[in-house]
This record gives sequence, structure tokens and C-alpha cells, in this order.
Amino acid sequence: MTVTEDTRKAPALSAVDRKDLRDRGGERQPMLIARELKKHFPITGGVFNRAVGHVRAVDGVSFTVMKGETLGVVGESGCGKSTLARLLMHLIEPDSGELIFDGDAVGEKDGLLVRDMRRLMQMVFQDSYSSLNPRMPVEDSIAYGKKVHGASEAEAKAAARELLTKVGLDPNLFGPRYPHELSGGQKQRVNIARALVLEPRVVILDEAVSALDKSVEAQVLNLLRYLKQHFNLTYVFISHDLNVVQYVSDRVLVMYLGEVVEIGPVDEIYENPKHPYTQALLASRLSMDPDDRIEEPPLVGDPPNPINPPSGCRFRTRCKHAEKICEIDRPILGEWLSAEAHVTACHMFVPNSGHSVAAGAPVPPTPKRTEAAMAGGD
Amino acid sequence: MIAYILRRLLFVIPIALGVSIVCFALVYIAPGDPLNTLLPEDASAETIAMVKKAYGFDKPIPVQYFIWLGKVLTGDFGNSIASGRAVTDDLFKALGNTILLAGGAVVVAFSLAFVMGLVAGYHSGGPVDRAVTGIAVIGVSIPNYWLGIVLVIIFAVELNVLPATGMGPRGSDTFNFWEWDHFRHLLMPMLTLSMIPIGIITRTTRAAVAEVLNQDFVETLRAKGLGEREILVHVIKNALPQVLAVMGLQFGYLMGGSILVETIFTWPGTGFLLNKAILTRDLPVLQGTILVLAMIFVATNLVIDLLQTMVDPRLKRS
Amino acid sequence: MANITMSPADAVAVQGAPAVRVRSYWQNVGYRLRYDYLTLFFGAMVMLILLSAVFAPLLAPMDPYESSLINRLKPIGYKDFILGTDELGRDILSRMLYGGRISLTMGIMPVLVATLVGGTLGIVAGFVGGRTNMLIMRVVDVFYAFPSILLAVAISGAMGGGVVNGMLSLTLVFIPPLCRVAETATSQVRNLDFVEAARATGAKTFSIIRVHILGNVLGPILVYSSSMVSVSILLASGLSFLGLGVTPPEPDWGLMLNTLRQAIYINPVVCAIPGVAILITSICFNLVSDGLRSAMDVRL
Amino acid sequence: ALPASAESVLRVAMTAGDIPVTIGQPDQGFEGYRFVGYNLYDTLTLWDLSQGETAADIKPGLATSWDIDPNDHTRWIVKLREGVKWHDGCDFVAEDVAWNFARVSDDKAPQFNAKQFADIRNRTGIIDKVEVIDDHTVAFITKQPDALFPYQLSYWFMISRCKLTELGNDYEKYAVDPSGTGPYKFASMVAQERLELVKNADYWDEKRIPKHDRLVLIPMPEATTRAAALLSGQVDFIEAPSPDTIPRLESSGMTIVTAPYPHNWSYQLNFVDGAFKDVKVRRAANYALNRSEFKALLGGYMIEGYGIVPPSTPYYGKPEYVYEYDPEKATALLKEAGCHPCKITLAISTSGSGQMQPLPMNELVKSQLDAVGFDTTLDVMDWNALLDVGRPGREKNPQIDGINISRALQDPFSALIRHVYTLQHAPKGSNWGHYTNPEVDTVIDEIYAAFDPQVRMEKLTKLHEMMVDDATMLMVAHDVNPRAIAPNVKGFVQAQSWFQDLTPIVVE
Amino acid sequence: MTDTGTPPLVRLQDLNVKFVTRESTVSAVNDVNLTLKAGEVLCIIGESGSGKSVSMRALMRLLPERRARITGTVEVDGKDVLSLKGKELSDLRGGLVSMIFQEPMTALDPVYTVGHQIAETVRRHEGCTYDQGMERALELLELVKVPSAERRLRAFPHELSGGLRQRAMIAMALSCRPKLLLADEPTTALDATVQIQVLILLRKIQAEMGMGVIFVTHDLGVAAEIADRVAVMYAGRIVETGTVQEVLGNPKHPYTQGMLSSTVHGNMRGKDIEAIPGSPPDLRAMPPGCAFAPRCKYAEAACTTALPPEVIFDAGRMARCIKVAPDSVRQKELVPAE
Ligand SMILES: Nc1ncnc2c1ncn2[C@@H]1O[C@H](COP(=O)(O)OP(=O)(O)OP(=O)(O)O)[C@@H](O)[C@H]1O
Ligand SMILES: Nc1ncnc2c1ncn2[C@@H]1O[C@H](COP(=O)(O)OP(=O)(O)OP(=O)(O)O)[C@@H](O)[C@H]1O
Ligand SMILES: [Mg+2]
Ligand SMILES: [Mg+2]
Repeated sequence: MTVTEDTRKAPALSAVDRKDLRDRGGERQPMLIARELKKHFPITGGVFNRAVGHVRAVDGVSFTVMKGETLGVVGESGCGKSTLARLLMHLIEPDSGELIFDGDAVGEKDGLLVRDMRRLMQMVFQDSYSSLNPRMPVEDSIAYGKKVHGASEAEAKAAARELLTKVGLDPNLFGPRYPHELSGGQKQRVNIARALVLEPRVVILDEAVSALDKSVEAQVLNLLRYLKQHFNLTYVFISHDLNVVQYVSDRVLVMYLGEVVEIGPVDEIYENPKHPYTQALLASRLSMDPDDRIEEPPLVGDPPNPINPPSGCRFRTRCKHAEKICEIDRPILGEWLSAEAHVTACHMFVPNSGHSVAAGAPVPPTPKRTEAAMAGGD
Repeated sequence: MIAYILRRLLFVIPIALGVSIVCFALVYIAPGDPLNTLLPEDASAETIAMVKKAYGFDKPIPVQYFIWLGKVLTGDFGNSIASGRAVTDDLFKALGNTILLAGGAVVVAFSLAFVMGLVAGYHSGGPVDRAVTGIAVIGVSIPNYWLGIVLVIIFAVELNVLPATGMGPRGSDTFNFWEWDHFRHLLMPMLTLSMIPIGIITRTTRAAVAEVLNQDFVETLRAKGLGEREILVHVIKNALPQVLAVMGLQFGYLMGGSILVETIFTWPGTGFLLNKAILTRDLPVLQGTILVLAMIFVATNLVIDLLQTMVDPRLKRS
Repeated sequence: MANITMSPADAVAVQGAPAVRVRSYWQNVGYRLRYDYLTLFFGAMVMLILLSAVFAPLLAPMDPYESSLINRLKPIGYKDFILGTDELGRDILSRMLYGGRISLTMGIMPVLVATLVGGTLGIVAGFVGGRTNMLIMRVVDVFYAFPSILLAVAISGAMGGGVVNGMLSLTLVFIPPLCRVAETATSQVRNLDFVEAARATGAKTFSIIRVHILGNVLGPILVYSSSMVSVSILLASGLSFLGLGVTPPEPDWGLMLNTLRQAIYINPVVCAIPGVAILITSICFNLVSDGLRSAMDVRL
Repeated sequence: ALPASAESVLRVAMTAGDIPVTIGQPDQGFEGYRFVGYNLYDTLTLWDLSQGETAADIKPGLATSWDIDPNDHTRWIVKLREGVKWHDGCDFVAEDVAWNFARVSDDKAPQFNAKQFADIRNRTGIIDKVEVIDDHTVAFITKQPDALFPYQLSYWFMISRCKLTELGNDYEKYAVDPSGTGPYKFASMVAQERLELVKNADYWDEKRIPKHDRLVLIPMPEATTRAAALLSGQVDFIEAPSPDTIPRLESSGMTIVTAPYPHNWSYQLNFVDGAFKDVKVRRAANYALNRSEFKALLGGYMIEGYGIVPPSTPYYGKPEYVYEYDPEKATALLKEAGCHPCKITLAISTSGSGQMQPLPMNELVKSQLDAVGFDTTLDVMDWNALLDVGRPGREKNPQIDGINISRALQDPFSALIRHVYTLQHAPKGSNWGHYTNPEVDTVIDEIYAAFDPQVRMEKLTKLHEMMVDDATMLMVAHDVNPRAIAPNVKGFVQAQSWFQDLTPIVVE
Repeated sequence: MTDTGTPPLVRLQDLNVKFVTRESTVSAVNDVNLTLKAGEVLCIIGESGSGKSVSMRALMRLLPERRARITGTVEVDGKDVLSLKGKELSDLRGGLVSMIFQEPMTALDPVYTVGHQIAETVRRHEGCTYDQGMERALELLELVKVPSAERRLRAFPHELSGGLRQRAMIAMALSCRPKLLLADEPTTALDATVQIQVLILLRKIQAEMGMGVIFVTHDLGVAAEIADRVAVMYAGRIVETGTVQEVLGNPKHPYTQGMLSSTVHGNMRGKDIEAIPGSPPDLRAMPPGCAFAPRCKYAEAACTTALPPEVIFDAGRMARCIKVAPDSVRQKELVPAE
């Protein structure tokens, strides 16, 4: 990545310019393409401490992130969202799969170096406490990244203070403080500032607002919106709060047990969810109206063990539409590369898949609850 | 669980090998010839060479190591240079005596310290806590060999109620724990030896109990309406893994660490043996004793580790 | 895409006055220590002991090596001998003061060196992980398999007596546990998000250790090593007592205890002095270490 | 406890750290000889330990007489005592002596033992072969004429051929089932803790049949422990109480017995490399010492050392030089020698057999030497390391000017000859500092050839005088070997010897 | 607040809790008045640190005795909780009142099986044998719909998923058929799909058993799902109470309004959220007036001088704001101009 010093000077506060000089692949080139990313964590045991199994944390995930958009990622706890984020940052090495950043393969011979990629892509962590060095004043935490990339002490400090202002914290008041002297919201602002100090193009936000109070969450969400326009950012926004995801995202990716089950533009997903899991998830949202209570849980049981995921469709054990085919065949996510596509990995939406409600099936029967669904996530 | 035990046992092998190398090497960094004490002061060079050969000290050191290791594996630690007796016999007899002494000290220290630590941890911050902590600090700070001397002066010499030395009126072979005449000999060394573990275990127990009491689930127990006694049971079981770990360590220390105390009281245990072997540079005894003591330490840690795993289900692996 | 209603300036305006006084971690520790009178008291005692050792030449009323057999084994307060005399008629007070130099050096130096060496090894093992960790920690495990006294006596016994050998053996004894503590602390910190975040900026390993790890593991390492000082003093005196540490005529508390032991029937009180000194020093170091631990154990 | 009437038991606390080996030549130095050697076994010539007035000398033991062949001064005819039985019941015969010789000399013999060989080699090395003349007569052929040969025989213990053969020549087994001809029989042993012997009611010397039934020997290396054990009634008899505990022991009714004995706490000097090659410096050092202070340090329990051997030794003589404390003279001598201040290094140990109170005594030596113009460095090491410096001789450690190893002076060879004879230069012998004086060598050669006791005594006296006059050692003190005995123990007579006879002791 | 007829199940009168340490005094709960009728579900809503948990613990006297100063009246089922001693108190805990905590992972003893922990409670209060306790535990686990309950009885807490753990926690709380159930954010740590399961379960059981429930949450959606009545807490004070419909549909206090408006929901895309600016006050140095005033867009001088009174509209409908007082002419200003 050859970027001259001048071009990386921060854009003026007011100007919101969609043309980015760092852009290489052109406006239509997706910012990020993940192809079949896989990460299996070994479970060791036995006498020789060999791997006796694997947690299939991320198991063949593919998606694109367009320039300037926000991709929301939702899914239950433990479905691999954080692992995915760390894979994108190359904080852990994927077992297989590839990552293309603005047209360049990351970490491969003639592609983009991981170190350069990390300048262009940054991450905000969920736990605002443990993500700041407790022994360091926050402005130093922010400045650190700048120094790593060769800035002088003064330059780095100046950049840090400027960013503190931009995330809404008075650098004189908050710069010299230690993390424990800040509230959760303030800490998360510092985390965001730290991520932005290298002037990245992509920011991955892993549950960045989940631990915050509602009123603070709102403040931070507003800030994120402002920063996105100001710095011309692309977000990958990971959350399990469906309302928030709906609010911030342009497109949404739904994960279940290490796999992508559905991806598409936000309105399509929220108005017309296809996958039974997405449907259940959306139905679990609480309404603010006390007279409109949910009487039956949309989904029962817990997700199955990721060490031994069910065969075929991983959701079938809890799916009320599950049929024989779901047990045999792993449903394939459709054509996922385009930005507009709304695709799902469910046999019901694949013509002639063998599922009774799929197009081309002989008789469309009524959906039946399976035994497995009743038993929950044993 | 069985796989876990086997795995832990497997881990012990390289450690044991390393330990054996260290034990063997230790005595070779020593200046001075091991045969010095064996030979009369005016032994001549040829005499020395001849005896060296007879004891196998003329071979290259790695060769000596492997010969030694091979024998050790069959339970043969060679013969003492000084006394000519089989090291194995002396060593295991001494080990028995040390186990008796250390065991006694362990029982005293563990029970006393656990109770004191428990009480202190339960009332942490209060006057009881302060008193117990004070005792514990003295326990870990006192040079125990010095305490031993003081005790001898008081109880053996001045008051003449306890014997000053040795292991009984007729030596260790006839020692009978249950007979007062024998048991008296055990009292002072046992007490002296238990000081440090009392201090350390009290402190650990206190810290562990205070920590457990700070955990959320204790609030749950109170909220369930359990009485303090029932809560105590929970607290103990939670604090146990930590306390066990320290107890194990201390037991190991007692086994190998009673050199000073055993010397003071002429208790014919491993520490006494070791001290003598050092002074006379009795290589086979030194090597054998250190090796066995270190292996006991390793084994103790292993047992404690397994015990911990049994007490704390969170540690259970595959 | 233009309806940005809240500018960051608004946010600044409402953040208001600082909620708490700004105090760094170490200031916080200092603050807590300031009110821990017990620790302060024993800290002062430690300072006193250290100072009296440092300024022994100025404080000692007599030459610690000068013997006078007419005055041997005199009780406390005999003539000018404030603490009496030893078996060669040397002034005990002077010898205690000078002895402090050796005893404290034997107590502190090994821990210091072991902290440096063991700490470094542990941090490297903890941070780098993988094979390096395996290699370092397995070696450490081997040495850990020896009870400390056994190891100290064995090494000292093997290398022979003398201050240097004694210190060397004590250093070797303390390296493994310090290495373990450092390794544990480091591998805990290593997994915290802020280290990940530092890695995510593309920082080099050394830089991360220096900037992010060190500050966070130093606390536990220091607490642990400070608690080792009293152990070291005790072990050192034990070695001298066995004739493995300091060699005469150097005054050293453990050695004095050993030589005075012969005279315990003649003048028991004087013979107890070195023992009491060891006990008090050890208690002081222990309590200061405890105070430090609780002051540093601030959940931030 | 056992009823008092059952048997009388004498419990002795030794200074050794372990029980001396019981297979013949004991270890643990002369203490081993004292308590195990001469109790369990006999030698051909024995020491007469029955009185404390004069230095002990040898007397008939298993040999009733020894005579040099008038025609061949390398051939000794030794008559053996008849009617002596081993503890195992076999008879003691001449063949046993030859067998015992092979045991410590012939590494092809099945009864050969390397350690025993090493232990006695200095005494038996002179023997070329043993001839059995009849059942009770043997002849020893020595390699050179040696008038002192009968003394060498007094260290060589005879063990039972019957028993060892029966045990398949296994010394480990023999150690716990030994058989000798001594006044005590082996009863039981707890390694490292105690050795129990019982009286041999059939001992050939009726006067020496023990007056108590059982002798218990307990190793107790710590002096304070021994004192405490005696005070708390755990033992009846302790070796070497430290001088500072003696007042306390006395006040509790214990008897302290002392006697001079052939012991010399001194420094062997380096006659080649450093300042001591000049006799003036050697004399200066000897004049520098105020030996009465040492006596004060040891609570009076020593004899001031002005000679190589204690003054009660028959061959002490009248040396010309008497090194009374004279600091001025010492300083003057040093100045005369051109060595002022005179830098010297003394190698000393922290402990060790016969070393008395090594640390305070050495510190005192240093301070007195320094007071007259020496500049003394004490090189402190442990006992083993010091032996390591002592054995190879001065060549290995030329920087060391003196070593403080106390030697046993039991017989004339040990006392005098080995320290100054040119043929005894280390590492071959004990002449550590490589002293060479042709006159002295001549006298020694004469001694070896003097089979007439009268002549021999004259020559020995001359040798001793020469050694003192030439200041061949830095002489400090002779131990008096205090022992503390419980009030109920009666009948002990301390001999002027390293060895003692416990048999007359009555335990009330 | 006088309700004639049956006495309330819970009555808090001028409850104050202060934490006193050498360095500072934290006023965690200030003058809280609350009543709860039998069989009613009350939700306490508030930001983190507003004193919700402390109030709940005060109800069971679970606060550390030495540091927490509790004043005021706490009555549960007619019993004066603050004056109970020893056995009486522990009879109340777990018998009459029981509690569910936010983090079931840390709230359960990690070294005992779930079954044991339930059985132990049963045994404590009903004096039965351990085996009978286990039987009851099994019933309870089945009641809270734990699949394969028999197996889970012998499971340790760490072997269960978050949802199951929380259900086990609920089973434990229900084991002695308490009249009052305190639930401190029991669903905050759970996934949305699991949270709704637990909420529905709780509601069903509450209805079946007729318990009174005080349910702490900071999620308005949860309150809407489960509450009969709602109390809003801010900086240790209750600033508004009312039925769930009233409070969520027609909030009176500016803080409640702010909470509602800053809660994100779907149809706000592309617009800024109306967040409450600033952060809550430091409880160590409480302002003399309305604690919310510094963040309140309606605040005026009077707000910061004195504590606003409790303005009571109906029985159980209250707001603590000078601007909502019925006699206040400025009341309509409360509806901010669009
Ligand atoms: N380092 C690791 N070693 C082993 N397993 C891991 C590791 N990191 C994560 N896992 C497992 O991988 C799976 C996915 O974890 P991940 O943290 O990505 O989930 P998540 O979707 O972020 O969950 P949450 O919403 O709780 O943050 C989980 O089952 C987790 O236990
Ligand atoms: N034991 C204690 N000692 C001192 N202060 C305490 C203690 N417990 C709670 N506090 C303080 O009391 C205040 C109220 O705490 P509380 O736990 O009730 O808040 P909460 O409303 O439950 O918040 P959350 O939603 O985070 O659980 C907080 O400022 C807290 O710091
Ligand atoms: Mg996550
Ligand atoms: Mg709370």
C-alpha cells in the first residue's frame, strides 16, 4: 500500500467526500471479500493431549462488505461472531479461506501485508474495560498505534487529542485519565478513538455498544454514525441486539453455529426473513408495548454443541420445518457476492431441494414440529 | 479422568529425567574430591587412583550418569562411600523417619493452620483476624532451627521434661508412635517443623476463604437462607483447591526441608542424612537422597493436582 | 446523509466536571499505603534496618573484628558493650550492625537478580508462548521439583561455602518461582483485549511487551518478590548456620547464631540476639510485603 | 523403660556423624578406632590405656612378643597369643593374620576390600609379605628396615576369617554380623543412630572384661546437642563438650575428665614458596602467639603448645627455643627477615575432626599475628576442601603459606617423621610444605635403624628438639580432650592417648 | 400511598442505604418508598448504578453489615425485616423471599451440582432428608422446563448453558414456594431467543404460584413484557411509578421520557437517536436538588436548589419532578415541541 503522507492527512471536518484517495479497486470493488473462512479450535484431551475434537467456531463463512456500507452481523452467543472479527483482523490465522481487501488478497505472497492491512482495518472490542491498558492514560493508549507506525511522540499525542475531541471527549479533561476513571460510555469512546487513530477504512465493531446502558448506547450510536460519515468509514457491526443492528446496518448477515444462514439488505431481512432461524430471532424481539406481549417462545432450547454440530442443516434440531433432507444435506448459501442479493442457506428456498415446501416439491404439507425441536438443545 | 491421570503421569517423566540430571550434575560442580573423607589424610596418589577405579569414578561423567541412572531405575542407588552400606537401605529408613516427623508436623500444621485461617478469613478485618495473622507472620518469619534450639534449652535442659535429641530410647528401629516414651521424642521436632507450614497455610487459607466469601454465590447461599455453618461448608469446599495446593507444597517442603531441624534434633531422617552426606561429600548418598526427595516432591504435587481436580469440578478435563 | 444533528462538541459540553480526582495506579497504591499505618510502621522499620546496615561503619561503636578474650561472653550492658560480647569478646552490637550488611545482602540480592532473570524469562515465555514457553517452563519445572531449601542446600553444598556461592544458590532457588509468577501474570494479561488491540495496530512483540505487558505484570511480580525477601533471609541464615553460607570471621546473623550457640549455656540472652534480629527483620519484610500486596490489589 | 536391675548400660555420645564401619578398619577417624575398633577387635600390638599419668605406649595384644631377626632387619618374628577365640567361636591362629594381610593388600584375594585397603595402607604398606611359621607364630618381612614397625601393627585390626568366609566375603552382611576378638561383642545396629555392643565375658584379658553389660554408641556431631543429651539424661558419657558448656555441665553434677594426649593444633608451613621459608619468620610467628589467650578462649581446656608433641611425651626433650609470648622479638625477627608487614595466607576449615574450635581459634591466631606485623589472610573452606589442599602438597597451592590440619601424633612416625622427612614429601606423604633438611633426614634414617629402644628414644628426642628449634610448625595448642560423664558413671581413667578404655566403667 | 384492605406484601418506607468507607460515603439508595401487592409484578427500571440491586439486597438484608448503613422501614408480609435476628432472618431468606441473580454463572456455587444446591435449600426450609430434597429438585427442574432434568440434576453449573443455568437458578428460588420473588436482571446475560423463553416461563410460574415479583431490569422491552407496575430509578431515587402502560405509554418524568426516546428501534434508521446527554451523578457527592437536572432539557434554577417532592397522581402513580406537579402551570411544556 503506497500512500503518501499528504493524502493521509485527516479530511476536513465538514467535508464528507465519498472519493477516497486510498481507494484502489474502484468504487464498485467490494471493500472486503471473505471466502470460505474457517477456524476450528482444537479440543485437546486423552493421554497424549491430542486434539480429540474441534470447536467449529467459524465454518466456511463467505460474504462481501461494500465500500462505505455497514454490514450488521447477528447471531446467538457462541455462534462465532467474535471469532469471525478476529479472523478478519488476522489476529488469529484462519485454517482456510481467503480474505480480499479492496481487491488485494491479504497475507498472501503478492497481496497485502497483514501489517499494512491492519492500518486500514481496525477493531473496537466489546469489553470496554479490558480493551484499555489500565496502567496507561487513555491518550497514550490512543497515541500508541500512531507511534507504532513511526509517528513522533508529539505527532502521536496531537493526533490522539484531536481524535478525543472528535469522539466527544475534552482532551484536556480526559486525555490524562486512566481507564478506571472513565464511565463505560466514555471508555468505549476512547476505544473508538483508538481504532480511528490510524485512519482506517474499515472498522470492525464487535459488540461495541452491547455492554452500555441504553442512554449511553444511544450516545455512542450517534457518534458512530457521525464518525462514519466524517471519516468515510466502512463498518462491520457485530451485535446480538436486533434493534440496534436494524438501526445501523445497510446489510445484515445472520450467523448460526459458525455458518452464515442468511444475508441481505437490512429491510429485506427484517421485513421478509427467509430462514426459520432469522424468523425466530426477529420474533424474539421485545416490543415496547405492554399490551402486545409474546405468549409463546419463538424458539426453544439452546444451540447445539459446536464441537459436534448436527449433520446437514445445523438448525434442523430446533427448526419446526425440519425434514429428512435437512438431516442429509447441508444447504448452500446462494449467490452471495453481490450487494443486493438476499440469500439464505435453507432447503425450503432451493427449488427441487427435496424439502416439501421448496419450489417444485410435489405436495406442500403443513410444517410439523420435530421431536428434536421439542427436546431443545441437548 | 483416567486419561487425565495418565497424561499427568506422562508429564512427570521428562521432569523426572531433568531432575535426575540435575541431581547427578549437582555433585559434580563441587570442588573437592568425593574420596577425600574416605581416605586417610596421608593416602598416596596411587592409593587414590586405585580406589577411584574401584568406585567407578574414573569413567567419563556421562557414562557414570547412565550407569547410575540404569541402577537407580532398578532401585539400586549404590553404596555409600563413607559407610559402605547400601544407599537404598539407609535412604528408605531415613525416609520412613522423615515421613513420620513430617507427617506429624503436617497433621499439626494442617489442622491448626486450616482452622486458624478459616476463622481469620471468616472474620477478616476483625481482631481475631489480626491476632491470627500475627501468629502466622511469626510462623513464617521465625528461623525454625533457632526455635528448635530454644525449645531444647527450655524443655530438655532446663525443665527436663522432653528428650533433647534422637528418636527414642532405643533408636528409630523400635520407634512406636503410640507409646509416650517414644512419642516424647517426636514432640519438639514436630512442633518446630510445623511452624513455617502453620504460617503459610494459615495465610493461604485466610486469603482463600476471604476471597471465596467475596464471591457472588455466597450471597446466593445467604439469600437461600442457609445458616453460617452450612455456608462455611460451601466456603471450605471452594477454598480447598487453593489450600490443598499450598498444603501439598508444604508437605513436599517438609519432606525435603527438614535438614536444619533434623540436624538440630539428631532426627535420623533424610535431612540429617543429607547434611551428613554434604559434609562428607558422600556422592551416592547425596545423589540418591536429593533424587528421591525431589521425586517425592513431584509426586506430592501430582497427587495434589489430582486431588484438586477431584474437589473442583471445573478443573476436570475430558 | 446529511442530518448529523449532534456534533461532538455537544458531547464535550455535557461530559461536565471530572467525576473523580485523577490518580494513576501507582498514585492510588501510594494513597492506600499512606493510610496503612501498620505497613508504614513496618516499612519504617525496614528502612531503619537497611540504614543501620548501610551506615554500620558510622554507627558501630567498636571494631566488629577486634577480639579481646578477657571480655568474652559478657552480658548485655557490660561496660561499653551495649549488647554484650561474643565468644571472642567482640562487640555484639557492632557485629550485628555489620552483620546486617551481609545478611541483608544475602536476603535481597538473590531476590533482585532472580526477579530480573526469572521475571524476564517468565514474561518472554508467557508472551511468546508456544515452543519458547515449553522450553523455558519445562526447565523451570525441573528446578521447581526441588523444595527450595533442598535446592539451596544442595547447590551450596555442592559449590562449597562462601557468600558468593550462597547468593548464587539462593538466586537459582528463586528464579523458577519468579519465572512462574511472571509467566502466569503475563499469559493472563496477554489474553486481554488491549493487548489484542495493540497487536491489531501492527505493533512488534518487543514494543507490546515493553509498553503494555510490563506495566501490568510488574505489580504481581514485585509483590511476589518482596515476599521472597524474608524467605531469602531465612534461607541464607540457615545456610550460614549449616556452615554453607558466609564464612567467618565475617559477621553474619546466621553464622553468629551458629557460633554463639556453643555459649548458649553461659549467656543465653546474648546468644539469642542474632535469632531475634533475623526474626524481626523477617517479620518486617513480610508485613511490608503484605501491605504492598493489599495496596496493589486494587480492583480498578 | 527397663527395670534398673536388668543390665547396666553405658550410653556414649560420640562426635561422629555416623556409626563407624564395623568391618575391621573403622572410619570416622580415631574416634572410630576408639569406640568401635578397639572394642570389637584387637590388634597385634595394643595400646596400654590403663593409666593417665604418662603417655600411653604399646603393649602386647594378639601378639605376645615381637622380635627383629638379628640377621635380617627386615624380618620380624611375632608370637601370637594362644587360646584366643573369635566371637563366632573359631580359634585365632596364625593363618588368620596372613589372611587379614591379604584382605588389605592383595586385590585378587576374595576377602580384599578396597576401602579397607585404603584405610590401612599407610600402616601395612611397609609389609612385603607375611609368613606363617606355625599356628601361633608369623614372620613379617618389611620392605625396608623399620624400627617403628610394632607401632604400625597397633592400628591393624584382625577380623574373623571364619565369619567373613561364612558370609561369602560379603562385607555388607559382615557389617551387621561382625566377629572379632575384642572385649565387646556386636549386639545390634541402627544405621546412623546407634551401635549396641555387649560385653564379651570370655575376653582373653580378664582385667579388661567390661564392668557393664552393654555399651551403646550414639553418633551426635553437634556439641550443644551432646551437652543437652547429657543434661537431659539421654546419655551417660559425652565426648568433647565445647568449653563453653562445661561450666553448665559441672554445675549439674557432671564430671569433666581431661588428660593431655598426642594432639597438636598447629599449622603445617610452606617451606618453599612464601615467607615461611625463612626460619626467622617461622620463629617470629611462634613468638607472636599468646597461648594463654587461647587457653582462656577454651576455658582452660588445652595445653599451651610449644612443641610438636605435648610436654608429657617421653621424647619431648629440651628444645633450645621456647616460644614464649614475645611480640617485640617477633616484630624484630620479622624486620630482620625483611618481611614487615609480612603477608601470609592460612588455609583453615570451619570444622573437622580434631580441629577443636577452628573458627574462633583461627580468628585469634590472625589477630595475634597481625599485631606483630603479619598481614594474615584466612582462607576459610570446609573440611573436605582443606583436605584437598592438604593432600597434594604445597605445589598445588603455592599461594598458601600454612594449613591448619590437626594431626594425630599417636606414634613417633605420625608425630614427627612424616612431617619433615624428605621421602614424605606430598603427595607421596604428609610433608605438605616440602621441608627438607639433610640433618633431619639423617636422624630419621638412624631412628629407622635403631632397634634398641634406648637408642631410638635418644634419636627421637633429638629429632623433636630439632623440629622445634627449626620452627617446623606454627605451634598453638594441644587438646586435653575433655569428656563429660554423668555422676552415676564411675571408674573411668582417661589415658594420654587418642584411644580410651571403657571396660573399667561401672554404671550405677 | 395508603391502600386499605389487605396489607401490601412489601412496604418500603424512606429506605436509605449508604456505604461508608474511609475514603467516601456512597448514597446508593435515597428515600425510597414502594409497595407491592401480593401476586403483583413490579419492574424497577434504571441505568447502571442507579441503586436497583442495592434496594433488592436491602429487602433481604444481604448487604455487608459492616459497611452498609440501612435506615427506614422494610416490611415483607408484615415482618419488619430490618429488626429480624439470626434464625428468623434466615427463615425469611429463601422461604418467604427468594432471589434470582443476574449472572447465574457466578451466583451458583461452582463446586456443587445444581441438584445439590436446590436440594440443600429445600432441606433447609422444609427439614426433609437430602434424598427428598433431590426429588423435589428434580420436580423443580422439570417445572422450569429444563430438558433431561434427571441428568442436569447431577451437572455442575459450568456444564450448563447460560439459559439452563438461569433456569436452574429460578428453580432454586422457587423451591420453597416463596411469596416474594426478587429477580435482579435475570435475563440480561441471555440471548434474545433464550431471554424470551425465560421471561415467558417466569410469567407463567408467577401466575400459577401467585407470587409477588420485583423484577429489576434496564431494558424497557423486558418491562413491557413482564411487568404489572413499573418504578423508574435514577441515582438512588425512584423518580416515577405507575402501571406499565402508564409509564411506558405516558411517561411523566423527563428521565423516563429520555429513556424511551433513546431506546433504539427499527424505524429510526438514518435519524439521530434522541439520547440523554451526559452521565449519571457521582453517588459520593449527590447534588442537593434533582439529580437528573444537569442532564434535563427542562431544567431550571429551582430544580437544582431543592429536592423535588413526590408528586402523586393516583394510587401508585407518582413522579418526582417539580414540573409535573398538578398545580404547576408549566406542565404542558413537558411535551416538547416537535
Ligand atoms: N481460543 C479459543 N479456543 C477454543 N474455543 C474457542 C476459542 N475462542 C472461541 N472459542 C469457541 O468458539 C465459539 C465461538 O466463539 P465466539 O467468541 O466467536 O462467539 P460469539 O458469537 O462472539 O459469542 P458472544 O456473543 O458470546 O461473544 C464458542 O463456542 C467458543 O467457545
Ligand atoms: N458493597 C458496596 N460498597 C460500596 N458501594 C456499593 C456497594 N454495592 C453497591 N455500591 C454502589 O451503590 C450504587 C448502586 O449500585 P447497584 O448495584 O444498586 O446498581 P444497579 O442499579 O443494580 O446497577 P446495575 O444495573 O449495574 O446492576 C453504585 O454506585 C455502586 O457503586
Ligand atoms: Mg463475542
Ligand atoms: Mg445491579
